[in-house]
Amino acid sequence: MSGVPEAPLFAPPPLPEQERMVEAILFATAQPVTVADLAARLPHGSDPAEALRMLRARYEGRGVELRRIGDAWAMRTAPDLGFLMQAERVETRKLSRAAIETLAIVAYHQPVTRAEIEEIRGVAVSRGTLDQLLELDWIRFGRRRNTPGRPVTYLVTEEFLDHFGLESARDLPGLAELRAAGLLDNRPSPDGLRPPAGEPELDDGPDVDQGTLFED
Amino acid sequence: MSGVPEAPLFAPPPLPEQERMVEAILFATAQPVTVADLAARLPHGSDPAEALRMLRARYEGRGVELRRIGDAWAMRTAPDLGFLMQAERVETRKLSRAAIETLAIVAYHQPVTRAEIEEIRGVAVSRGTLDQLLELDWIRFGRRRNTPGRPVTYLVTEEFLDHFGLESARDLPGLAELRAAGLLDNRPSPDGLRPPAGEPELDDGPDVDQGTLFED
Amino acid sequence: MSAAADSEPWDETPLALADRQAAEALIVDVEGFEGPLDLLLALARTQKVDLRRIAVLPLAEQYLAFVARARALRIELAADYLVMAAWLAYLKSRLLLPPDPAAEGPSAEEMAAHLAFQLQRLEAMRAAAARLMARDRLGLDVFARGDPEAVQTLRRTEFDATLIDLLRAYARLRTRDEFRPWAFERADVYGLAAALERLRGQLAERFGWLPLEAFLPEDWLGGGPRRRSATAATFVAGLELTRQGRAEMRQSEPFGPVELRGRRPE
Repeated sequence: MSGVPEAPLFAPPPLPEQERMVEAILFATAQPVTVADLAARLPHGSDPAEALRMLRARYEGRGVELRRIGDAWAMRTAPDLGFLMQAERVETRKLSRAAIETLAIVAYHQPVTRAEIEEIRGVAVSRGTLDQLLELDWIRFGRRRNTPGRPVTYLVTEEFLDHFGLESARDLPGLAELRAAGLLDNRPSPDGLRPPAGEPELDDGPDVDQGTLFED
Repeated sequence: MSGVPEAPLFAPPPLPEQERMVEAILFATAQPVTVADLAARLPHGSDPAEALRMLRARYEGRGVELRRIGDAWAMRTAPDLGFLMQAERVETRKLSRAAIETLAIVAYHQPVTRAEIEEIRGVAVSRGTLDQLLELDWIRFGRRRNTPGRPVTYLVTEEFLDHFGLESARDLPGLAELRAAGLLDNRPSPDGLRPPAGEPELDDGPDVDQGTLFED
Repeated sequence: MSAAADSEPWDETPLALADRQAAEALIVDVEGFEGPLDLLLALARTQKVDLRRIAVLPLAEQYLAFVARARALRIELAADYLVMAAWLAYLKSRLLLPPDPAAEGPSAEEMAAHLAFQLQRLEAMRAAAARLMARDRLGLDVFARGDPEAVQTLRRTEFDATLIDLLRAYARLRTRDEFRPWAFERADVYGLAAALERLRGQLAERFGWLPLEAFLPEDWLGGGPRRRSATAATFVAGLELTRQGRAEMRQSEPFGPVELRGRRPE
């Protein structure tokens, strides 16, 4: 009554702007939102019911629609497009410690045999662990090793690099770099521990000097 | 010719229908979706790039908008409406000044080694700084640099782009000016008597193993 | 305040105190500086000029004065601050002295220019970082879908692991036994220890002269780097056993075959 001069100051935003606001709120909120909730969040004097009506009309026939759930509102996929969401339902589970350690060893030491993995881990590697990594397409079989029993070797795959955002397995940080990045406990490293980086076996073998000296 | 009856069966849906599908897929997920993923989920023969173009135009000026993030696309609320979403705000761990500066250096100088970050900041990168940025998924390992020690390099990620609302690392604010001013050059210091710039890169080069052959 | 101080009999004390406090404030600030370059940048700002026209000589003097004050107050500065001080003192002397035409290496001006460049670059990165953090950020100003829809048709279990998990797992493995330094054996390198052990056993049973090749392990005979590695290791093992008096080695001519036989222990 007394506030005539102030009125413009407190005027609600124009309806199209209110509609934008309702749209953003419904999009970002995890639960359906009631008209009362909207009224509380919109600037004073807004008309959420009318904004909702406009928004609902706008989404008519679109890929998502405004749906009433009880006395609240939410955005939902249009029912006829439900088939697109089939791949969405993915249950994510953490890899077991055995699996992640085995994977790390393959990545750092590839090509590596099962016996070598066991030697590094200090415990046996179960068949299931390797199978799981193979099934995930993160490791694959490499060439057989030319040692007694001709054991099969394991390598990491392109999918592995893709998943972990690596350009190549050679780009994995070495121990010193892990420590520098804070990923290692602050314990002194025994001298025998060397970063494995850059010494995959595919290197062209022991150095040249030796070769020329002992060439047959 | 022989395939006349089958043809309609395999024709992609009309473009407006594809646009609806893309809309539904992008609304249904919080993560950016790549064009390749869209292509895989849309009916065969669809043109997700064109559907995205149409969709982007449709959401121009709305309460939510279509954003490009690297190779992927996502729906995000309009930045001017952030004030409505107080309840949805994610309280993030406060980043240290060192972490923020390190992040900026990685973004503007990528791919960049730890030694280069230290050279620019004039101080050693403390443990935990890179760790924190890696854990936030804002930086990742790039290729090793072909310099002595083959140091690991760092790059920014898609999550970084998403978080800071950038389409690509080329859109970093002020990038062109900084480059024009020569401030992104890797200018070597004129001599060995350079101002101290942190510790030297930790060396974990691959040159260590030859010795084992002749050790006692 | 100074008038009041003058009337005091021991009028030096308040001034000295103020001095001390000012200096201490700066030193306390050192905690807030991230290294000498950061401190230099803060000092440079007091020149109130565009960093591109920064005068390096007065800057060096400011820095040295700061370090001197810290020392007078017996406040320990980290080593890199002192290294920077030494470098700036050197730079200052070079800038003040007439250039030595015989001197090699970069001129004082080049060194000063590089320092100015480093300061500019650091300031530019700082400004960039501030601009970055001021952007509309996801989860703070801009929001993703709050209720992502997962239609419950296909249920697929996906195993996930992040790069950090992988790196931590590896780091854990490699630092597990601090007392058992572990060296990974490369498949194509035949180790000296293995060669010694093998040769010792063979020489204990065979006492006639035999060419070196006769002692190579069968699965290393294939050729290429593996054979070379085994040859080298066996050769060195032969030398070692000869030195110990357990074997003899001979070569009849340059590049001729190397022969080896065991020696009966006396």
